[in-house]
Amino acid sequence: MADRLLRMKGIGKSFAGTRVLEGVDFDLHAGEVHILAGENGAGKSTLIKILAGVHADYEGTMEVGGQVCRFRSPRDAATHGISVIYQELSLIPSMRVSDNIFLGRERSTHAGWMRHGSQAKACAALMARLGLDVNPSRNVEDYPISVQQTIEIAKALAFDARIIVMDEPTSALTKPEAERLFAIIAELKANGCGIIYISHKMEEIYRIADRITVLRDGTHVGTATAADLPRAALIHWMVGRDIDEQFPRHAPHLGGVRLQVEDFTVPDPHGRPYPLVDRVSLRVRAGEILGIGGLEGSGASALLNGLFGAYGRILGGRVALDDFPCAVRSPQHALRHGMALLTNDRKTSGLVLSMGIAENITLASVPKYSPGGWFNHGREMETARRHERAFGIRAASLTQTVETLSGGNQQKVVLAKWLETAPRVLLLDEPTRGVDVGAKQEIYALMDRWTAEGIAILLITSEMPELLALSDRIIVMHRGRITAEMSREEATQEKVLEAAMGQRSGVEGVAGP
Amino acid sequence: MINRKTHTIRALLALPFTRALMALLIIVSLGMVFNADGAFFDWGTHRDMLRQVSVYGILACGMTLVIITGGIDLAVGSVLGLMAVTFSILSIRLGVPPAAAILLTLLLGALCGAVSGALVARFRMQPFIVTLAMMVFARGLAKFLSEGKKIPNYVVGPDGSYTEAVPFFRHLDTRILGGNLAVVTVIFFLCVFLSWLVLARLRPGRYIYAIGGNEEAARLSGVPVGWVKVLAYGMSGFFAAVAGICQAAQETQGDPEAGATYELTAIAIVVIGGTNLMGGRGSILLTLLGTLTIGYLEKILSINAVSEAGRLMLTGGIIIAAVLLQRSRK
Amino acid sequence: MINRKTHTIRALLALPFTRALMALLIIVSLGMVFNADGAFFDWGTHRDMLRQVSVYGILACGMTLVIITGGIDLAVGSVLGLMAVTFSILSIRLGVPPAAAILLTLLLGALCGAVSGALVARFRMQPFIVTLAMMVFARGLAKFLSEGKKIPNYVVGPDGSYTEAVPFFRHLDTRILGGNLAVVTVIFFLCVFLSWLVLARLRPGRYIYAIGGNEEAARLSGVPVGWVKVLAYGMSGFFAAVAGICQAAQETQGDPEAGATYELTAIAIVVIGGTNLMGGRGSILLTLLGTLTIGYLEKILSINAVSEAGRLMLTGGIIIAAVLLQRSRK
Amino acid sequence: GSRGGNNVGKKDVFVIGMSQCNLGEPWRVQMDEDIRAAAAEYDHVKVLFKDAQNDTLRQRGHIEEFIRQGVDVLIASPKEAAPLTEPLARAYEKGIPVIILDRAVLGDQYTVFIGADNRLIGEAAGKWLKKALGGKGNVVELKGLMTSVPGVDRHEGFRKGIEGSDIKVIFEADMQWLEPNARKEMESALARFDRIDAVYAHNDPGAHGAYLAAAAVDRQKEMIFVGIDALPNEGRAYVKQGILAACFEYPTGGREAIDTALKLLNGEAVPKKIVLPTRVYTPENIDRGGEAL
Ligand SMILES: Nc1ncnc2c1ncn2[C@@H]1O[C@H](COP(=O)(O)OP(=O)(O)OP(=O)(O)O)[C@@H](O)[C@H]1O
Ligand SMILES: Nc1ncnc2c1ncn2[C@@H]1O[C@H](COP(=O)(O)OP(=O)(O)OP(=O)(O)O)[C@@H](O)[C@H]1O
Ligand SMILES: [Mg+2]
Ligand SMILES: [Mg+2]
Repeated sequence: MADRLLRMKGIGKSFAGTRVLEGVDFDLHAGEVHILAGENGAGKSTLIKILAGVHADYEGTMEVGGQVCRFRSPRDAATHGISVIYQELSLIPSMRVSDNIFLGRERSTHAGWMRHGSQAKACAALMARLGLDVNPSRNVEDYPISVQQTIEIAKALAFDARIIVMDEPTSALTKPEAERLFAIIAELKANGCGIIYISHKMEEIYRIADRITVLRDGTHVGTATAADLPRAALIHWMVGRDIDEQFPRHAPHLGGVRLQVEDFTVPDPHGRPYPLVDRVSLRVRAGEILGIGGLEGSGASALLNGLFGAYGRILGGRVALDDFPCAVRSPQHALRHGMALLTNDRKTSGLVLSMGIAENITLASVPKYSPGGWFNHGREMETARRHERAFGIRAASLTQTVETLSGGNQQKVVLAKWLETAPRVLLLDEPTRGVDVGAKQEIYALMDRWTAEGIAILLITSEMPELLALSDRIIVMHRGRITAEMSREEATQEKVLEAAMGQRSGVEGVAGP
Repeated sequence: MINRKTHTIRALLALPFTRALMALLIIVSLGMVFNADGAFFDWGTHRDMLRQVSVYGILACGMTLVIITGGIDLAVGSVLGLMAVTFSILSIRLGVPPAAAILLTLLLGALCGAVSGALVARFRMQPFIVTLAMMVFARGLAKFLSEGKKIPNYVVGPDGSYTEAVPFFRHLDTRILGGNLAVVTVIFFLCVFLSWLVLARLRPGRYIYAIGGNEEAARLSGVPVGWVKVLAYGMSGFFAAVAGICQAAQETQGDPEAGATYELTAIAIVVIGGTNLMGGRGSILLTLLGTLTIGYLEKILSINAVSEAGRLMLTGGIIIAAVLLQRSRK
Repeated sequence: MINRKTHTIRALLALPFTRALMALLIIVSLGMVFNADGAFFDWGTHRDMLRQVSVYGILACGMTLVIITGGIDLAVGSVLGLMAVTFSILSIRLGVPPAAAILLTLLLGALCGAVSGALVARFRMQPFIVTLAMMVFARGLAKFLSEGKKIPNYVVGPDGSYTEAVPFFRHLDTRILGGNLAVVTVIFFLCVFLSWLVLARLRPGRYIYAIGGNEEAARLSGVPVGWVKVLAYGMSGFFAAVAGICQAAQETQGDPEAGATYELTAIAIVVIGGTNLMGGRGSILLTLLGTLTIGYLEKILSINAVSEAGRLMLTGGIIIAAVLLQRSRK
Repeated sequence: GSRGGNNVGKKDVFVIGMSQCNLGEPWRVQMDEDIRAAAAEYDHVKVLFKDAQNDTLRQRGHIEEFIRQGVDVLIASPKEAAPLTEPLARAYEKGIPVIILDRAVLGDQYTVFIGADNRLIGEAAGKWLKKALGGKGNVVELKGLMTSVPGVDRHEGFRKGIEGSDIKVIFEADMQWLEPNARKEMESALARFDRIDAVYAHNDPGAHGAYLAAAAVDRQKEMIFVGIDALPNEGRAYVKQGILAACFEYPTGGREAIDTALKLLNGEAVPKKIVLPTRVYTPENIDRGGEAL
């Protein structure tokens, strides 16, 4: 075919003796979105890193634009018109947005003299085209993760690439932001670009897919057009068995009020006069899942972090656990009161990547395994084995460092860690971020089981179906305040979105800032 | 089958421990080649090497703890000097009984370290600069207390005769097992054992690794980050005090200049062992191997009477070679 | 309105530059109080302070580049010594014309740095240990080349009289602007300017910040990480060579021991300025302020003839105080 | 304060500036001590001490400060000859009496030089050892820093002293003036050689370190130990304890410096160069206060 942009044939790759890819074929046409799907650890990211020149030692051949290529560096790949949005953010937090956008492709004179002004202008234009409210001369770290993710997307689009790879670009995006991305993708398609898209979100896949290729355990399972591959078949290809894909939420056995929060406030850490969380009040009952909806900057994450004492002593409001007032001072203190927080970024705040699986699982309950200070390694291993079985963690051994695990398995390790603390209140911030269908299903089942055991759960998720199906009750936040509260039955996607944009309904309003 | 075997050997070779051992073995075989007319094959040479390297090794134990938390302690050399002076003043000048003087000195050493740790933890200051300041300060204090002079272990009698003031100094600088092992070496091994207990068998060890691996994750998992840092630096100060007492005993005096630049040797030992300066990884066994490597390196250069210039150039080259062997995959 | 104003002032106070300036101002006001019978108000004092701190400042320029990449260069002091010796041998012993000797020395200095950089980049070795090895090696080489002796800038005539060998040494160690500014201070300012160009105005500067901020991300963005590291360490070696030539000129000799422990002062300058040792943040202006802070600190202690013990203790205390002011939010 | 003024005689307080190159060595601490003690005997003398921390340029800065401050007399124990010649000459030209202690500077732009001769002392040690060993034997030489002038002089003087005898230097190493290093190097020498007759160390702590090494393997009786400096609480104490067979005094000149400074202030004439006499201390003569060489 004349408009074949890319053809990869018989790609194989090993890391220090472990085979990660074996004989994978993949191709991409102009003007199509080609989905790359598969379980966590199937080798999707590895395949595109080969394409991007990150891994230069691989087997097999690669043709770009009909021409055989072998990239030695990301720069090499970029000059061949390949642009990548990596799964792990590849921005420099301490640098300006414009510097990030142009990193590696600076606008400068031949002598290397930087043209900062020109970069800032071009960056502002790009941001405007993508409808982003971002100041090119601010540092990337000044923006929340979701905005950073859109900056990363902007970075990939800043140059006229023919092949654009997106490795889970929406994992940190909220619904409207994702919609904006899909619009961009449509535009790119129309311009004749080819897009390789990796995602674990089924809705998304079927929304944009032209063709789908599935990898399992590093091998090529098959390629088909989206129309020829119904959802159930895709899942079967991915996990090798059928999965009953639904949200297993049993009728909740609601107990008494477990967590009561009144007028909870988290001030802005930089001293600006707009609090991140502004006088929020809520209650969660034992066995209940309270979903929190909201867009980027809604303050939902700050609410959970604040409740858990991650910002130190509570500065505004009252918190009661099982009717006992509880002035949390630190995560340590919160843990002692039976709270647990799964943060939304497992790599930076969830796991100690250099430690083993067992060590991570027991990290939040170390005192339990070291009575009198002496560590009981046997008991630790026993516990780890128990969780390995319960969560279906796939690993060579329990002493393996977690940095070598795939995303889904890492997430299960974090969940196991928090469950091991036997919490009364579980604060979950994006528990299924970057997790494959199979693992997601397992996590849903686990959440259901935990509520049956009487744990109260506060759940933040940007995946709307997840929020609607799992929550017994939903509150929606906007700029630090609750703008809506609805029961499971009342909730619809539209209602949640409306409230997330700031329209109030059914809640006592307080005058805006 | 064959494949599997090479694979196992490969995995073994990738272990930090194996690599550190290889570096040591290479140095030892250098010693066998350049044996200085057979002096290298004499047990006395090895015994002396062990004695000489013990003080560095003791410092390296504390340094290992601190480095695994992701920090660094540049003050150990100065604290060693300060504690050598303190111990000498206490026992020689003030006549405090040795046991009490030791206890007090160890406490004060731990306090010096804990102050660094507290500054690092409480104010989130960078360990490098905090301990650099402590290094300068402790040296100043040592000179202040000793008035810049050594505090020798003797008393001058009324008839002008010199007699040993505190026999304990001599007792510490002697040998056991039929003269085959210096007491300070035994103390070094005890320090290694103590560090091993803390790191591998006790609760704080787990916290030390967790903080070095990911401080934020550790904090959110309820690890008392501040206290653990105070503990790690405090232990580093404690070991520096142990080293200071050993140094004073071996020199038969408290020298306010003692220990200058020892911190660099201690760090080199830890790194040559294979413990990563980024924190979160490493072990005290690696440090033990690193201590022996540095000890043999110095000894071999010394028995061959290599010139100062040659010694420095060879040391630089060999450190690079040893670390090249060690370079981690990440 | 009032709120907005306090907010702006707060934001200003949170700027690293403002904090570094405050630290400097505090030191200067200390100087005004302890003015040593008015000596502090004499321009000569400030001129001499600037001259004395110039060599440290020049080293700190290179150190800033390396630290922003997330590394550290412990070798600068030794490379200074090696280059002081090299320059002296070239110009005094071998009679190479000053311009050519300078060029060669700068090249060799850059080469020393580049070797460290290459080891760090190519083998992913830890900068601390690579440059520690380079520090030991360069010192050894300096002693080897000079045979352990100073290379003085004079020739002894047949009548036993001393005559200057290379007048260039004297020219470099003189003053301009009516005797109000030392030439070495001008060279220091030029080095600051050069570093500023690289960091703030030229393409490699972006790469230096990017690598320090997130090396992996920089690599994925197509930054030639290896080359940039070689460049940063190479420039550090280059500046060490500049400092070595200045040092030789001021000492009127090439001393193989020159520059010992200067690396610690250079690092302290960079950190007191507010550049973070974690990399990715900082600027050369901060280093300029840090240089002045350290310069004034030393000068004030010196004109007040503070005793050695007191000087060390005060230095330690003041470093802590200055960095406390600086402590970044993250 | 007593700044400026040319008419020194009329002042009630004399300020003497003392620039010490380094206080890391006990000998130099002793020098400051001697100066302090001597100055304490005069009510109207005040000494400002500065320590250059072994840094030539810092010492130059001190001299500049003293000049600016207008001290009445400047005493300097320079780290280096060449680099400090110029700054000291400037003080001298400004009319400040300049007393150079211990290490010389180039030329003659100073008032007085006070110091002992390391080469002579080294030679004396060599000759003494030649006699003590009966003209032959195996000697270990533990050198001070060989980049420093005293180290080189004590080495070369010693070699001259033992010239023409059958004394062999079988092992030499640089111990950088430091006792722990001396002990290490001595241990290596002991491991290599079964018969060592004497140890010559460039300073007393070095000799003491060597003694400790030998004592640790019970070989201290096999050999004799000789050191240099003879500080009261080091070398002389070691001799007294029977550790050293001999130590050679390297006088600090601190007292002489103050005496000379007062003479200068009183307008008395002083010689341009004062070479300090040295003494040897042995167990036999130590109680008599040593013996002049
Ligand atoms: N640099 C590396 N070193 C060693 N192993 C690696 C490396 N990168 C990836 N792997 C391993 O290769 C396998 C495939 O990983 P990859 O990241 O390609 O999976 P993925 O399909 O992208 O998974 P996910 O959906 O979780 O992102 C995993 O088992 C992973 O542990
Ligand atoms: N006191 C504080 N100290 C440090 N950081 C803070 C503090 N308060 C808030 N933050 C940061 O601000 C963020 C607030 O995020 P917010 O609640 O607005 O996120 P969100 O709307 O849920 O978006 P996302 O899902 O992208 O995290 C937190 O993630 C936290 O990193
Ligand atoms: Mg992936
Ligand atoms: Mg969130």
